Amino acid sequence: MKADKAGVLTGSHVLNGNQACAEGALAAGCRFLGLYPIVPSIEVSERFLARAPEVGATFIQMEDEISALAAVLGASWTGKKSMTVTSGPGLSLMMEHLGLGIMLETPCVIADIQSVGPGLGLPTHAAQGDMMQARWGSHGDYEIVALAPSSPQEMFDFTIKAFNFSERYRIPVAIMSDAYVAQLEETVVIPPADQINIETRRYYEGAKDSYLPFKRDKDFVPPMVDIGQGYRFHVTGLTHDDRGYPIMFEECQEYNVHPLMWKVRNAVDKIVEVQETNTDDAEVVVISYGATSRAVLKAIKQARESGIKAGGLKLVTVWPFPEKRVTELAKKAKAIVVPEMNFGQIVLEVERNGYGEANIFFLPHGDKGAEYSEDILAAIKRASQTSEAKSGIIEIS
Amino acid sequence: MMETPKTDEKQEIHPMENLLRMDRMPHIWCPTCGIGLAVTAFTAALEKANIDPNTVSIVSGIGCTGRVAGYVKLDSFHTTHGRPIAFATGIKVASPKTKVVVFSGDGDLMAIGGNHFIHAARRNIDMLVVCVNNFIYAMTGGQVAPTTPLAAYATTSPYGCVEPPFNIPYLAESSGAVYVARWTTLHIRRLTNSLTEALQKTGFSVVEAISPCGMYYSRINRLGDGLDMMRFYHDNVEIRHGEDTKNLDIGFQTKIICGKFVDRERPSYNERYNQWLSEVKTAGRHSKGQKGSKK
Amino acid sequence: MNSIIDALDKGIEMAGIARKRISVPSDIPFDPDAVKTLGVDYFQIPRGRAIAFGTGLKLGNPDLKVIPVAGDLMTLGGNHFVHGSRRNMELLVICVNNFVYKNIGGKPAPFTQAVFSPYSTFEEPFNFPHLGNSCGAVYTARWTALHAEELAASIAEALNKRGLSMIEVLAPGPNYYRSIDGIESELLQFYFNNSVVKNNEDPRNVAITPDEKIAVGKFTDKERPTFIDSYNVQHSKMLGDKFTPHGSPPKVEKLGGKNG
Amino acid sequence: MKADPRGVLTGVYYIDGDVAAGYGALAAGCKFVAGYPITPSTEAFEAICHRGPQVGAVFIQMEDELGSISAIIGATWSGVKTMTITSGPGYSLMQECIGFGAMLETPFVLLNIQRGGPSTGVPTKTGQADMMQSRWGSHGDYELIAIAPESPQEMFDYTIKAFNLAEKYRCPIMIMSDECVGHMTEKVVIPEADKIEVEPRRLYTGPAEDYLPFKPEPDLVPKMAKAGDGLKLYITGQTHDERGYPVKDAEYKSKYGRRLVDKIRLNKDKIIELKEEGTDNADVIVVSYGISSRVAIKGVELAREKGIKVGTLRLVTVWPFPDEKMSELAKKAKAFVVPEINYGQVVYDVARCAHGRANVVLVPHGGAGVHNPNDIADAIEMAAKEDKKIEGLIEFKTRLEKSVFEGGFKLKE
Repeated sequence: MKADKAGVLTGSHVLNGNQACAEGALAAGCRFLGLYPIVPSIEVSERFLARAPEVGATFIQMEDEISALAAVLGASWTGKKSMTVTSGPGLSLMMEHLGLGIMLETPCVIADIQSVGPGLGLPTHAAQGDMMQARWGSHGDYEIVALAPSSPQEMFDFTIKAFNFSERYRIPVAIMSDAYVAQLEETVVIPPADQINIETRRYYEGAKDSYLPFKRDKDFVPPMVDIGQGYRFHVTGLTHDDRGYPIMFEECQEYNVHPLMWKVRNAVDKIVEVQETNTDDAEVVVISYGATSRAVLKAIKQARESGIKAGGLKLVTVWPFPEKRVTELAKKAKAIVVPEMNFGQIVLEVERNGYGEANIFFLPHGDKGAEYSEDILAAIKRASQTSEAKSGIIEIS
Repeated sequence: MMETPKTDEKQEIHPMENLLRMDRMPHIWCPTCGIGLAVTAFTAALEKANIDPNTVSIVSGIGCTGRVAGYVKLDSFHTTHGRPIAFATGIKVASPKTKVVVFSGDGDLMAIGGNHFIHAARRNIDMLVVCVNNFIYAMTGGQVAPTTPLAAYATTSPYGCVEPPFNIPYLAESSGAVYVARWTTLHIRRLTNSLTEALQKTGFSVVEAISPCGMYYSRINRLGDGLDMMRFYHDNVEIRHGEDTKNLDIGFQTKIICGKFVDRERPSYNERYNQWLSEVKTAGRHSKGQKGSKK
Repeated sequence: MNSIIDALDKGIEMAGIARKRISVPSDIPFDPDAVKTLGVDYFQIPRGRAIAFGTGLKLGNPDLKVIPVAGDLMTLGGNHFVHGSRRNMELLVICVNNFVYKNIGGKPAPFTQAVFSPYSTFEEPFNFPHLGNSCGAVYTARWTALHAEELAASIAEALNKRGLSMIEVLAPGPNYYRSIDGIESELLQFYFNNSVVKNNEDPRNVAITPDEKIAVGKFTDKERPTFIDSYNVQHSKMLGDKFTPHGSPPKVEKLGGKNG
Repeated sequence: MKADPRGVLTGVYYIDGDVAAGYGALAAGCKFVAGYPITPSTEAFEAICHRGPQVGAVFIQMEDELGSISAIIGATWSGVKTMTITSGPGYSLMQECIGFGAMLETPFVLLNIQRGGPSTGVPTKTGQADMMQSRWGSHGDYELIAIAPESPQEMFDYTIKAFNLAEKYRCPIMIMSDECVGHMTEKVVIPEADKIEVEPRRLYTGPAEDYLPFKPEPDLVPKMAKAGDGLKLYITGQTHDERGYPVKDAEYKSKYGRRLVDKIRLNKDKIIELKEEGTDNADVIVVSYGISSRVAIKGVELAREKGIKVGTLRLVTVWPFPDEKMSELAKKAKAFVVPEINYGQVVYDVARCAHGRANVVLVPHGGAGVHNPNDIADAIEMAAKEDKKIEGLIEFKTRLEKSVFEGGFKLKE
């Protein structure tokens, strides 16, 4: 389906990442924002609020992030595409309801503008320290789709993508941006509405009395209905059967929860997206995502100029992790460099999928935040010069 | 309005069958528990208030009363502990025509959900909150609740409760609720009437339904079974409509004052929102936000 | 140094409590120098958890005097506030109300175009003294940040109360949850000019409304057993000698200097 | 230092794991417990409510889990040892303050009795699906220690150990138990107080003016202080320098934030505790923790009966993860079999450290029950027979999965 014109501000605009995220949400058809203001994500809400009256979207500022996500889940069941936006501390508070969203299979989008943690950290500085949290932060087993934009344009594009994934698979989707991209002002081109593809909610169309809220289709995704249509369905966060009724024994747990993994794991090939630069002949591959991939592009160019065969793999979807592609590259390349604005998160996944085939160098959070192409260049040089095979992650201080 | 279910004449039909999930019966509540009575009162009120059940969403949290959503044949949500009001707020704001009911227990709404309770009351979100108060956390096995009377026993107050309980009507009124009533589950008709009134009201309405808990509260405190509790209510409840909410404290086995205490008008959240919407639309404030400006 | 910290400084001095006994958990970042001058232990904790954190401090060491300074209009921490009041935990809660009111006393406030108003402007804030009172706080008062003397006197008085005391301080600012340094003086002055002292007014009547002047003053001053009192009484009754009461009985200290 | 006899209930008991953990906490000198009832952890809190007032420990039932954890962090800074108790959903709520506790380098113990998830899941039955959450659940970078006991006796012993580790490394310690162990009733021997080693708090004793709350000792752990000692503490959850003052530049993140992870990573060898059996010449090594390691015993026995050389490695401390040990074993063994009550969590770290040298087989279980030992035995057999190196996790299809999805299974009404 094509996007609803009301929310699409077609044209070329200078926007920062946060504003682009709000525009992306509106273009994707998001009509409800549950929010609690937190630096550095406030501009998303501000933009959304300012545009809401003309688009016909609603919002509510709740008393905390816990209730913000709870309200988003409630709103999603009314048939409105819904999102919330936050930063690290807020994401931590949302963890319980992320689990509820998984269990109720409620489509929604959570935009996380990462800043330095833990605790209160440095609220205005960019970091990528919540990447593992998005995947593992809620209790119990779940799978999530997480996208990492690296520019305001991508904030716009990926937000639309996020809504599409969430509707397609009936899951909460995380946009893992950071304070750097969020504050960055660049030109964002918003295409006409008829050029934006929108995934519509997959509604149940059968008879009212035979509706089963969790009856899965072949992709393990159950079709949904809105409230107020006379289906009078029941959903629960407890382990449940197709009817949504709680049944608490081990067979039902298997029946209920295992498909929650499968609906993402089996669709990995459809979800995973990467962007590659010069990886065909690369000896050193730099794997990055989000803001760091900007500096990586620069470093790769410089490395090539100085004669090192460097290439880059940018993760568009960090979760699910592009396991196969990373393994392929590890086999071809001599070394992999992973720069991250944290002290080692996604690099662990790279190590796991590298199978000891290539040396793995990790470049942790540096002094310069996202702008550390020189450090990356140095890391590439060192990686290309190390000839002996080493096991484990080699950390560059 | 409601379809009459086609059945065999010989089969006995529950009078509330079209509002209850009969395929889930029997329910999990213990004998002598009062939650079932509160549900009966609610379904009766729903019929009495003449509301199309298809437009009603019911949200529950966790706990014994949290299971209500699973037994009522409406669009029903069983959510996380303490957050049904927040979840319901999302529904009401996104879909203003839906009638939202939150049906949960004292521990769920007043302890972990206290913040959402006071904030929803302040915002005056149009919803009916039915708080079944059994003075204890029963689902987890009898822990002290913020409603447990002073000196009453519970498993996490083995030497007697040391914290004074909430006066729920007073808290509801001070945070902005427009309709506040309290009944015990003995007062089934009055409870039904209050629920009917509250359903027809626009704004944040709170009905506290005091219920016996024969399995934990009465057992731990040696107060007899549910019937003894009902007798206690019969002998010790005083009905005082319009009583000042600050006089409604409940002590351990003391007099309980019931009645309708608050019935007032305040603009609801949706009304305020719509007013704001028309203001900004006329003022054209929204154009300001389109600049890519930073603070 | 801003006026709230100033008032705290004066209030502690007037209360005659050794400064080393005082802990201030807050979700508002204080300036390190200000804390040094205050001479207290300061904790900047996650948003909304000042009262819960203070509860732990107090129960861990009952000799401490704990002053949670709750910013953010107590949105996240509302639950801790109502439960702390109910328990009557011995805390002095300073509730910094940075709501930007559109109209006061029938007049429009000078600064309504908040960048991001704490609540979207169409919402109403709590009547905090009423809320606190209804849950059982033993002392409630409200001042604007410009009522320096009155605020300090209130702090001194409340510090010597046993139980949860609550002082609401109107300190409007465009900076939502960042710092209390960002007080918008023009707006604050407007609030100050449009306030009227109504000591001992029923807290029910002190909601801030568009048409009336802001009621400031002390609204509640009562006595109730604190959590620790009830805890000790109940457990002594049940356990007898097996139970050692928690904390020492309240003692009166001499007027102390800044560093106790 | 020896334990204070007041808190030690010396004797032989027949109690469940929850209660044993509660007694362990009191024996370790815990003086403040804030909790909130949540199945299946409530018994531990109840035990403390019952015994606490008799041994000088204070308890409070807070309004929610956010309140509980904030209160215990506060109480720790007032100078006492503290603990809170929860399960899955409560654990999710606590995440913000766990990171905060790590940032403040606050020693406290968090007992998580895991249950079936996600969301409300199966409250009364077991699960091990919060393991990754205990490592990654809060935002930002931090490291902490997680212990997985497998019996009520261990619940007692490792609760004491947890308190000791907390004081030693000034960091939050997670006891990642589960409903099975929590509700398992077994013999628990509580020794005399003078046989229990207790780590005292590393309190600063020098002059007040010189105190720097975050100045590291040689082992990277700073000395602790408490409120009310006139030290004019300035403690913030923001990124801070040695004085505790917030810093504004990103460079401090690498300078000061770094130590939070390094103090655990560099002391790893001293922290990690493993139980290893027959790994020297094993073809297949079963890696497990918590209740799964007890179930695995039977599976290993069955496999050994078939003549397969099986070794076992039990992770007593799951985090920090024994990277080097695992890599070493991967060089020797053909495969790892990892039974855990989730759909793959710790197995990812096993696979990571295997570096492609050994195959990794996951034996999943969704929760609400424990593994069928026959599944573990079959998985071991399958792994032993496989001579090729296989990329990616091998997920063993359990009997449960087959019966639910392939056996024409119908859920009961």
